[in-house]
This record gives sequence, structure tokens and C-alpha cells, in this order.
Amino acid sequence: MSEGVPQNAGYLVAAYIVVPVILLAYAASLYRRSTRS
Amino acid sequence: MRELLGQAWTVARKDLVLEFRTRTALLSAVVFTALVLTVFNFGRDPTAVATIDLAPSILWVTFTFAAMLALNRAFQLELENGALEGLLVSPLSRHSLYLGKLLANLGFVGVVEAVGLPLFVLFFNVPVAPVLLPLIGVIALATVGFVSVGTLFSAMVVRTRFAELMLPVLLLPFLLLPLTYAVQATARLLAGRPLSEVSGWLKLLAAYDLVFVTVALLLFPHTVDE
Amino acid sequence: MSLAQKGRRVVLAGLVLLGGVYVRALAFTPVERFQGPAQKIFYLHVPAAVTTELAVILVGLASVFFLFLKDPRLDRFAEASAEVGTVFAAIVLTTGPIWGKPIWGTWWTWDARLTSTLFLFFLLIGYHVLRGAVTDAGLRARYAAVLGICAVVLVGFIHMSVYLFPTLHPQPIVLRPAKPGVPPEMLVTLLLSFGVFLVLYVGFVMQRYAIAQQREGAASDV
Amino acid sequence: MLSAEGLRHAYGRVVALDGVSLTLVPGQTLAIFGPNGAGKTTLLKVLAGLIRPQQGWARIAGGRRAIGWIGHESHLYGHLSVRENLLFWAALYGVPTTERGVRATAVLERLGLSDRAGQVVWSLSRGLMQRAALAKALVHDPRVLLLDEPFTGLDLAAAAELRTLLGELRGAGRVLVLATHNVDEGVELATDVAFQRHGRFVQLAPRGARGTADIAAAYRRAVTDA
Repeated sequence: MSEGVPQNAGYLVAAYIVVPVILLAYAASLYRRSTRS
Repeated sequence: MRELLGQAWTVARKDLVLEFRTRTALLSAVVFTALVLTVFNFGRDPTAVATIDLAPSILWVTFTFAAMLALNRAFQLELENGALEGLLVSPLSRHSLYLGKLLANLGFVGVVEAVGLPLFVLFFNVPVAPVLLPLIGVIALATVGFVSVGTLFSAMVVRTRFAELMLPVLLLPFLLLPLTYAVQATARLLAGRPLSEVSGWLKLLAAYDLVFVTVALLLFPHTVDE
Repeated sequence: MSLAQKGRRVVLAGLVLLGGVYVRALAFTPVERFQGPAQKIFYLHVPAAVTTELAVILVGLASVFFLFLKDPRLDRFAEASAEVGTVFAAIVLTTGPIWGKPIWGTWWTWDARLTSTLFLFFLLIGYHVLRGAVTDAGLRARYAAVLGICAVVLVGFIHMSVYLFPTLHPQPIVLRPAKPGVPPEMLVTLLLSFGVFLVLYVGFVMQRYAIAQQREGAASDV
Repeated sequence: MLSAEGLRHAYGRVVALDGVSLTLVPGQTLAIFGPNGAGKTTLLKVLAGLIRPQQGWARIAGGRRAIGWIGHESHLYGHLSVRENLLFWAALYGVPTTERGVRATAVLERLGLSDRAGQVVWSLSRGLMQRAALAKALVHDPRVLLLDEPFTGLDLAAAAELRTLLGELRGAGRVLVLATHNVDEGVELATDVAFQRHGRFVQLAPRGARGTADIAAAYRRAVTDA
């Protein structure tokens, strides 16, 4: 990478993990609610 | 139009007569206001922050909580002996009912603020005399904003569980905007800035009032009719 | 195939497509020179924010029509859209600070956009709390519709006041990445991601709608 | 005077009104008998304009102003005096300012409440409270009286008193609609009798010369057979 580009890929990784975690958690919650009852 | 306002006034007058006759709610709200102002006095470090910088926030946070307390009981008294049902079978228009409740709430909150403002001046030694009129204008506009949505929500909340907790949760997001405007306007007034710097905030407050009184007026019938 | 099953498939497809967006965003989209890799958070953050707003606007529209038509399907849709909107708002509110820390140097600022998303989040939470506190189905639907409309008006008012009175509001000190001048590769990635979020929204709403339907059936069979 | 056609209303899958039609002219008193949950209250609320029916229409000559509603609740504000309550409701029903006092005095006298006029409502005994509630319902001289289980919770003496009063009211060009689950109550007042079940009028007929026992037997048959 050229000089001057900030090295902050850690934040990128964190965000890219958090998003699918939230989505999957919600999908699981929906699944549980619709199959219960 | 005349009948609309006439009926609204009939409802409002009845509410205010009831409020002043029982006094419990009004007195509690006034004492509550005084207490919150006292809490603010102890909840700050006077050596770190100048009172004048904190004053607008103190005033408006106090008034916001006082308005919330007042609004909680707005429809409570219509539940007694099923009076609300009586209002709904009567020829009273739903718009008049909303306007009447709005007026009564404005009266109630207005009284609380009329006591709260001098206490605020006394406790925090804020020089309001030179800007008293514009300040009252700010208070009036912001109060209409608080009460417009508040009246609508209090009509819904009385028929839910945990009504006392529900109203703040629903209402606070709607109060934050007029609160912001009022704080900004008050800060400029107290700092002795020219009125032209305040007029923008006043316009925003007025716009907020206009929008939400209209919306609440249109939506209110749906909260009481099936 | 039931609505819930269809919804699950749509979500599954959405998640697979999201994987595609990851590949494109990480490997085939250039790194922004001033913000570095963290700028790529925007490919998730902005679409989630737009979808949240869309979800809330649809709640408002469904609410308006519900009050006129009294069609329970509109109420179910509003409930579903509000819940999915809450989830997307949660994504916006988590990715926002993760981006803000390296770029602004702070987790949270009261930037106009972040603040308005926080408003949305509070309003949506209030919406669910209200729904949970009313036992009568007819009353619940009407109350929710009233609150839904008020919420949309408030959000609209916030946006309007930001644009009409720009001098009064604290302007965000943000470099706005989605402004014209963005390289086309970035724009395409952003639009693709937005499409994927829409697919996810549709799939989630279908499932949530099916749950509402199921509950109503259970309630009225008693 | 009062007519309704093809009323249909359902709460979810529970049908409260299923094709109800009726027409009443002054002088008629309709008694609607039906078990709890038959949709009687929904019918009265539709007639009173509280609920917009999903299908069909209901009309009362003179609109809401012509309706007197007597339900389980008094609609009286506890902290207002009996007379203040009457004046408030008279105002809502559009009684001209100059006539309100006269109307209130007349109705108080008729119900034997003249010496209680200045007393606040919450201090009244149950029996007097019931009479005050009637005074409230009658203060605007309604042409149509809708009564929803008015005998519930009354002791024998109060029920007899109410029956006498309703007997007096039913002439003089008024229409009375009385809904109750108890056939013995108020049947002798009725000129017409309807049995309601699952939102439907099983039978709607002039009472003719049939006695109470006869009607009670017919009711039991109609409600169990259908």
C-alpha cells in the first residue's frame, strides 16, 4: 500500500463480522418463533 | 368552527375546575418541579461550570419532566365512572375533545412553569428580567410542542398496561426536538445575544407546533373511536 | 410452500449474495486513500441505514392506509416492517461507531445522521413496547398506526430541519463517501450491497408477517 | 326515528353483528335479550355511532344529540357537584346556555335529587348515584334512549324505581332500546321483543299480548335451538 493510507483493517474486520452475526441471530430468532407453537 | 372551539372550551374548563378543586396533581407537579431544580443544584459542581452555561439545560430538563408528569394524568380523570364513554356518545366532536384536552394540559403545565420559572431565577440567580418577554415566548412555543403530542399519546397510554412508564418511553423522542430548540434559544437569550439570533429557533419551534398540533388533531379520533 | 418457508429461502439467498458483496468489497473495490480499509464499512453501513429509513417510511404508509381501510394485513405488515427496521437500525448503530473510531477518532459523535438513526431506533423500540402493552387486537393496531405515523412525521421533520436550517444544526464533519466523485467501482459495490439488504428486508418481513398471521390465528381460535 | 340495515361487524373471527336490521318509530320500546357475548353492546354502540359497522348502516333522527345513553357507568365526575355535572353534559349536548339551568333543575326535581344538587358526586350513596346517572342521561331531553344492561348491580327497589321511570319516559314520542341478558328485567316495558344470538336476531316481533313467562319460554327455545 502507498504511504499515507491509514492501517485500520481491524475495524473493517470487526464490522464485517458484526453484521452477519446480527443478521444470523435475527434469522434464528424468526425461525424459533415460527416453529414454536 | 365556533362550535368546535366552544365545545373544546367546555371540556377544558371542566378539566381545569376539576384540577384546581382536587389540587393534588397540581401541587405534586409544582413540588416536583421545585425538587428537580434543587436536585440540579446539588448535581453540579459550581466551581467547575458557570451557572449561566448550565442554566438553559436545567430549566428545560425540569420543564420536560414536569410536562411529562402532567400529561400522564390528562386522560386519567376521564376514566372515572367511564366518563370517556359518555364524552364519546355525546355530540362532542373528537377534534373538540382533543383541543379541549390540549387547552387543559396547556393550562396545567403553564401553571407549573409559572411557579417553576421564578424558582429557577431564585435558585440559580439568573438574570432573566431583561429578556423576560422573549423567554416567555420560547416557553409558550415549546410547551405547545410538548403538549400537542403528549395529549395524543396520553389518550392512548391510559388504556395500556404500565401507563406511567409507557408515556415517557413513547413521548421523550418527540420532546427532544423542541427541547433542543428551546435550550438553544434560551441560551442565546440569557447570554444577551440579539433577538435576530434567536428567531431561527423560534421559527423551528413554531413549525414543530404547527406540524404536530395538526397531525395530532387528525390522528386523535382514531385513538378513541373503533 | 408457506410464507415463512419462502421468506427463509429469500433470506438464505440474501445471505449468500451478501457473501458475494463481501468478496467484491474486499477484493475488487479499491481502498480509499485517506480513510484506509475502514472506509469499506460503508458498504454495509449506508445500505443498512437506507433500508432502515425505507422500513420506517413503509411502516408510516401502511399505518396511514390502515387507519382508512382497517385491513389487518396492513397492520401485520407494519409490525413486521418495524421489527426488521429495528434490526437494521441496530446494524447502523454498531457499524457507525466502528467506522467512527478510526476515522473521527471517537466512537460516538452527535452527527446529524447518526443521531437521526438513534431517534429511529428509540421510536421503533417505543413502537414495539406499545404493541406489547395493549391486549385488545383492534386497539393495538390503531394505537400502533397512530404512533407509526407520528414517528414518520418526526423523522421527516428532523430531515427537513437539517436541510432547511443548515446553519443552525451542527454539520457533520464527515467526508461524505457517497457523494458524486466517488469512483464507479465503489458506487457499484454500494448499490449491489443495497440490493442485497433489500432482499434481506423482504425475506425477513415475509417471515415476520407469517408469525403475526400465525399468532392471530392462535388467538382467535381460542 | 331509528333505523338500521344489514349491520355486520366482527372482531377478528368473532362475529358480533351478522346482518341485523331494525326500524323503530316513536312510542316503540324494543327489548333485546341475549346471552353475554351475543353482540348486544356492539349493536347499541353502532346505533350510538361509537362503532362504525363494517357493513350496513344505522341512523338516528337528530344524530348523537338525540341519544340518551344509560349503561353500567354513570359518566359523572366525582369532584363536581351533581348540578355541575348536569350543566357540563347539557353544554356538551348543545342545550342553549339560558336553558341549561332550567333543564338541570327540572330533571333533578323529577328524580328527587333537588336537595342533593350541590353535593359532590363521590359522596353520594349508590342509589343516589344511579339516579344522578339517569339525570345525566336525561338532561338534554333525548328522543332515543339506549340502555345497556341498566339493571345490573341494582337492588330490587332501585330496579323497580328505574322501571317506573322508564315506563313514564317511553310514551311522549320517545324510542327506547333496552339490551339485557335477563328476560325478567324490563320485559313489561317492551312493545317489541328481539332475541339475539351470535350477532343475529333470531326473532324480532311485536310483543303482542304475550306475558313474561311466555316470552321467557320463547327466548329459551330460540336461543337453544338456533
